[in-house]
Amino acid sequence: MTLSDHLPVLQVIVPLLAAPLVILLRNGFLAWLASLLTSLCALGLGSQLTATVLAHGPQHYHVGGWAPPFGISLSVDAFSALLVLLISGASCLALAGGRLSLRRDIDNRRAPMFYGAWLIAVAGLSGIAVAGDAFNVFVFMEISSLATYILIAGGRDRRALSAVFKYLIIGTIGATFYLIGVGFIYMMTGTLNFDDMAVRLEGVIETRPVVIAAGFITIGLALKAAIFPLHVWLPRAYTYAPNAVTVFIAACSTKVALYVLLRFNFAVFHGNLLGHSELFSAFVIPLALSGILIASLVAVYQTNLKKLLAFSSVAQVGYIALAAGLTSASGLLAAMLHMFNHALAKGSLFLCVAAFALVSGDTSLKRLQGIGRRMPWTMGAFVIAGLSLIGVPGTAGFISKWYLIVAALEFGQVGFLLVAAIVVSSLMAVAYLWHFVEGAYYGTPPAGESSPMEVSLPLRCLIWVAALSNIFFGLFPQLPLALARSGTSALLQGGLY
Amino acid sequence: MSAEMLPWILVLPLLGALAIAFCGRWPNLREGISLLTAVTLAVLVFSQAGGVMDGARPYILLTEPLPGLPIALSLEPLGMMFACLASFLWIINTIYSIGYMRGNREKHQTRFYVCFALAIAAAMGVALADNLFTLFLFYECLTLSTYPLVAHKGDQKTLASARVYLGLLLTTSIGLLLPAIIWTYVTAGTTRFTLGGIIDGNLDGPAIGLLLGLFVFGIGKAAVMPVHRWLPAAMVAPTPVSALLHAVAVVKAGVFAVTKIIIYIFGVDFLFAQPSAQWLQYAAAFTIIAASVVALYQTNLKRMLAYSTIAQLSYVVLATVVLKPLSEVGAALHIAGHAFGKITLFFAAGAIYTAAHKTELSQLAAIGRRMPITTAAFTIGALSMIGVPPTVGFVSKWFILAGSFQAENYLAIFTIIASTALNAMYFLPVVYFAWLAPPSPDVDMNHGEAPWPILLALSVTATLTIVFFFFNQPLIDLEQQLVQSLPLESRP
Amino acid sequence: MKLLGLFNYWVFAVLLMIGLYTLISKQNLVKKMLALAIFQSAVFLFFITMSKIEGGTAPIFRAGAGEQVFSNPLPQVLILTAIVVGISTMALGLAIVVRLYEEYGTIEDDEILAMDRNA
Amino acid sequence: MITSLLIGIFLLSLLVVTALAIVRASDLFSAVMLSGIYSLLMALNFFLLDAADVALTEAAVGAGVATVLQLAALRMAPATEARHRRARGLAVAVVVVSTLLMIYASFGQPTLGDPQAPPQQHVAPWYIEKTPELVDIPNIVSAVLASFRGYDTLGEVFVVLTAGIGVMFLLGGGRGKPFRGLDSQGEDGLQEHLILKVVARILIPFILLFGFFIQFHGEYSPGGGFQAGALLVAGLILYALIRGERRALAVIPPRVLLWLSAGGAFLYGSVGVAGMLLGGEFLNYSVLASDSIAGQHLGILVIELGVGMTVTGVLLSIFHAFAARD
Repeated sequence: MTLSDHLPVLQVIVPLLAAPLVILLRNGFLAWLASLLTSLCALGLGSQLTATVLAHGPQHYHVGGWAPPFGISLSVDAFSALLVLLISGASCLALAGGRLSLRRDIDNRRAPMFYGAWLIAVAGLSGIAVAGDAFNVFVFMEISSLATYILIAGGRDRRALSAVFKYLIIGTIGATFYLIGVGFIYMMTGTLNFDDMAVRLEGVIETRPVVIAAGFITIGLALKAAIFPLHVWLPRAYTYAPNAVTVFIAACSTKVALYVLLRFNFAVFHGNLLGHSELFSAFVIPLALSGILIASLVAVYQTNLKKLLAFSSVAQVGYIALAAGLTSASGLLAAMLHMFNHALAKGSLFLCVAAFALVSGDTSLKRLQGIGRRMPWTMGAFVIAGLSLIGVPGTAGFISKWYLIVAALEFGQVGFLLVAAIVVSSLMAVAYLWHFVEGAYYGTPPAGESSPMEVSLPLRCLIWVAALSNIFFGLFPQLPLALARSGTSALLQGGLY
Repeated sequence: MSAEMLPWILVLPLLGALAIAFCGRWPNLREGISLLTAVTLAVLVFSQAGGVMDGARPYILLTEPLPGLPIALSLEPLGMMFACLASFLWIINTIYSIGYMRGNREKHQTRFYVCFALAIAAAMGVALADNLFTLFLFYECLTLSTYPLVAHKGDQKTLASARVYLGLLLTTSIGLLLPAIIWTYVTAGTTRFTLGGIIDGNLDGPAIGLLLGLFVFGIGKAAVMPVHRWLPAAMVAPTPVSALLHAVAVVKAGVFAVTKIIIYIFGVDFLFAQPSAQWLQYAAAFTIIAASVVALYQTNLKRMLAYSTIAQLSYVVLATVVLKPLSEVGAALHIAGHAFGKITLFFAAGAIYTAAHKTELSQLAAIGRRMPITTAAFTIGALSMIGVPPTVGFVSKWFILAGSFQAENYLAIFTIIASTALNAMYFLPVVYFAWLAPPSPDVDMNHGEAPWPILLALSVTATLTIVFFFFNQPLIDLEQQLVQSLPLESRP
Repeated sequence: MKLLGLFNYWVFAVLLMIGLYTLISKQNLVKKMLALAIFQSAVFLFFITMSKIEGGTAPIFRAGAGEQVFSNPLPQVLILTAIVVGISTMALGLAIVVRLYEEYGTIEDDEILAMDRNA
Repeated sequence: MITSLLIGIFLLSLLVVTALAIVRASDLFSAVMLSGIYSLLMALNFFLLDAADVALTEAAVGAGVATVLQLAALRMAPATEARHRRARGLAVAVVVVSTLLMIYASFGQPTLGDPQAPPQQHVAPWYIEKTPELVDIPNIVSAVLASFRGYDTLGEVFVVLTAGIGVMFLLGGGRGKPFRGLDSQGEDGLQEHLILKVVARILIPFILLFGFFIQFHGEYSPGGGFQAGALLVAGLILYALIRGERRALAVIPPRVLLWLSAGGAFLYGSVGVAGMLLGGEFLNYSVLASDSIAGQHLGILVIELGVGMTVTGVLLSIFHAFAARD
């Protein structure tokens, strides 16, 4: 076997096996450097994997040499590749951009543990993205969840602890629900492999347990993905986590849960459960809609920038869920695109927030008054990424909103209503972002803090690269489009593995 | 003269903005760069005009982010005129700005010049847009880049107004214009500006009227009532901003877009035959009359000008929906003609503010004695608004009226005549007051004219307002192409 | 007889919901962790029930035992992993509880929430 | 047949009663003790259901490790639950409806022990049939765990490692106090209790020995790295209780525990990488030796060792981290 055959598993084990080595280091800087290099390596592997998938179609890997359904197989299609890119990219961005911020939050002695957990989180999330086995997804979900709890608990504010405890409880409930669902399917099919499941479910006559399984899996993953109203853990967890951690998890962690949700519902249930589309739509669309509207509204009234953006994330997850809830090819396309584009926008935004916090020490809107004049470069990048979040044309956010609207219009009578909701919530996004931007540019800075004070040049460059990528993918969206197209068709055709 | 030049029209002011940002520490250099950029841009734009007159329609595809929705630039007569207008007036406005900003010791001047250059770049993008999507893109850029200019002062009152400005423009564009574009795209499969329109055969009945409504009210910058509120709100901006942007670039981008959509998306003939589209002329007529009446009651000079602008913008809309070739030419001419007159008026208002710190109409008594040049320019601008020869305002009104007679559209004729009377009613007293009223004792009169850049700028525009009355043939020729290229049966 | 054969699944459902209810309604954090354990162990029972075969034995070959019927090894393997995951979550959760107590001086969720609100 | 079913039903009912008792107990110490009993009952049930490995693990983990951890946590926090008399109508409704739904769905499920159920038809028979031929160890559970689904087990080891990292990160001497014993007297442990001392002295070697037996005999009988680790830790914790924390640490310093934890996980991964380097897939043990069966044996031995190391290291670190807090 050549190295490129091993790409799917390397994506997981490179960060995974680097973690135990990192925790043995005694120096925070070295641990950070090792994590960054490992993440860059993962990003390189991810790009290679993406190229391979786009060129040669889905990749399969039989761990241990055992063929599925007996052994565990890894399956990477374009959708998985998209996720892998997001995860490794977000990790690189957050680590590279969050060096100073992390040094402030995590004391040097505990830093190796922290970075070890970081790498395990990267590996866990990637492991979910490439998995082809339902139970394996559970294992890696737990790895990534435990690691993420650690990362969030690193926040300096004591509220990080209460937030993470809530997240732990809800995350465990979610994962356990998922496991129950897998159990029910196993009971009716005898298999754990996604592809095998899809095939064998066709022959199942008694569908009551399967419906229950679909319910458990969907609710469990909706908990993890923070679909409204199951989002209660998210705002506080994002707010009180260390700033660099927020950059990382906001960009990719809920998306991985959504990924599994879509994988299960479309690759496994879609063709096999009578009326599954209607049920799924009926369940997801109302939740997604209310999430979009209510979370956006709540965001308008926030007084802490991180919390504001966290509620915006709940709304954005709503968009993705809404797109998926349309249960059409164009809807799935929009969902995948929005995963990518929202990760770009939110990653950049939270990176700017981390930079603000470095200067002002706090992320409350009050403390950030006038920050736009003190940090014009960072603020400029924030505005660009914010435009992408709103969905202004020319930015990446517009591309996915466009596809979402097109998909909604195809949905029939309700479509117009959905479009109206999307438009209204985009306007609310303007409102909540402007709530901050206006104060940042025109507010009076807190006493004694009016002199300009930008962050270091490399960090500024990184922030601008992140912000400009929002424009770049708004004008040249070929890469995410190709991935989403190929991912959609793979998901709907089934029989992928 | 090639299509490859088109992107440079956008890139040039962007580069200018960047250079200005970097030179913020050296005011002279910064303003030199501003001026240089403006001049270079104007040269670049005017160099394209000859080709367009000869019938060239350069086109360039920049990128195609979504299938069927390219970002592309092209030039046609209407856009050519708008680009020429905005780029030329930018030069004059830059000179004026230098005088105004220094004279009033405004803060954050670098931000001002940067955003100004960005706004011009966006306006150029609107002028050059080859399809609705591209138009929308630059339309939004224009809104966003002018927000910092409107909010320039940064106090609570200004911010509140700026919020109205931004809120109204973004809400209408995202809430109405974007859905209209999507609807167009979904029904017609394209959003490209095409002669004769792209709607014909894809949509009919009341839906046409609805779509038209989405477009007209979605383009909040055209300020058709009731989406006009942002314009008076925007008057909190420094006067150069009101002058160039809210008399020329931004508002004209609005009516320009409406005109372009009616001509190239709906198609004049198609729309003429649609009863469901008739409501628009009533809306425009109402806006003209109502805004004029409101202007009568204003006590603040700039606000009065703002309401006058609202009325004048609807002239363009009305002229367009008369849907006759002559009136389309008139609409195009009015875009230009009103620009010269209104920028002169704003320049004069700014000059008075700079020299005498007066903003209210009641304070203007006998100001003509202290500031004769300014007041003279103001008078010329006012006459152009009313449409008195020899000012350019007369020419455009003539064409609009001619078109209305052609269409036997008595509503339009009546509206134009009535509003001319109203215009006279609110402008002439101010002129009279400024020249002839006795100075009131409690008003400070210890001031002279404004700084020379201001005077220079307003003299130039006032002169042009008159010159254009005599030498308007090239412009008419250019816009005649609009008519000639219209389908035959609607020719006079 | 058939009904008795489903009894295990009913107990699974009841235990699961006892755990879930406690998680939602109890405020004490240690109690929540105990409830989480009950909640997860219900799932263990669910899987192990699936693995049982009538007349089977534990899936270990014994020399000279002749023809044997083995219960299903796969759910057992899965649950071995799940138990380990459960104890890991328990350890981490308890560590957080300890830190919470150090920071807030209480392990009642509502009291902590109240302190957060006032902060 | 019917007898075992009835015993099962009795035990399960007991389980429900215990669970309710845990929920109702307001004294947290008794709740913890009850949950230990709950785990033992659960283990008993597993044993009845032919799951010997799972029963052993549940007993070691649920009744052993978890109880120790809970007690350690309670040592630092109030041991009684505050009284809340708030009826949660919505929660009750949700819970009752879900229970009924699941019971309703259960009528579509195969009954207990049904040999025709899909799980007994599809993948599992292949494991039973092929294990002697492909892996050749008697314990099929070990074969599936270590080889057929070895990747999951790798994940499991990393879950344990992550928990260890987390506890060390959260409690890792944040206040920098010296380690002390579980009792309040400090470093001398429970030395003065003669009976305890004697019993422990006798017990500890046996526990450790049994742990090592399970570690290396897991392929033949129930057990393996995880259970072995748990048992070793139980022995060492007993030692720490008796001799005091500081002396226990002198036997195995924290840094060594860290190396043990990280090393075990890395060892496991290295076996997988070795498979890749020798031309197979990740975690393919067959290529480790010239003979594929021998390769499987070698691979399983090494990865079980890795599991044992990590579990021992992590559990001891966790215990020390908790004990160090005061």
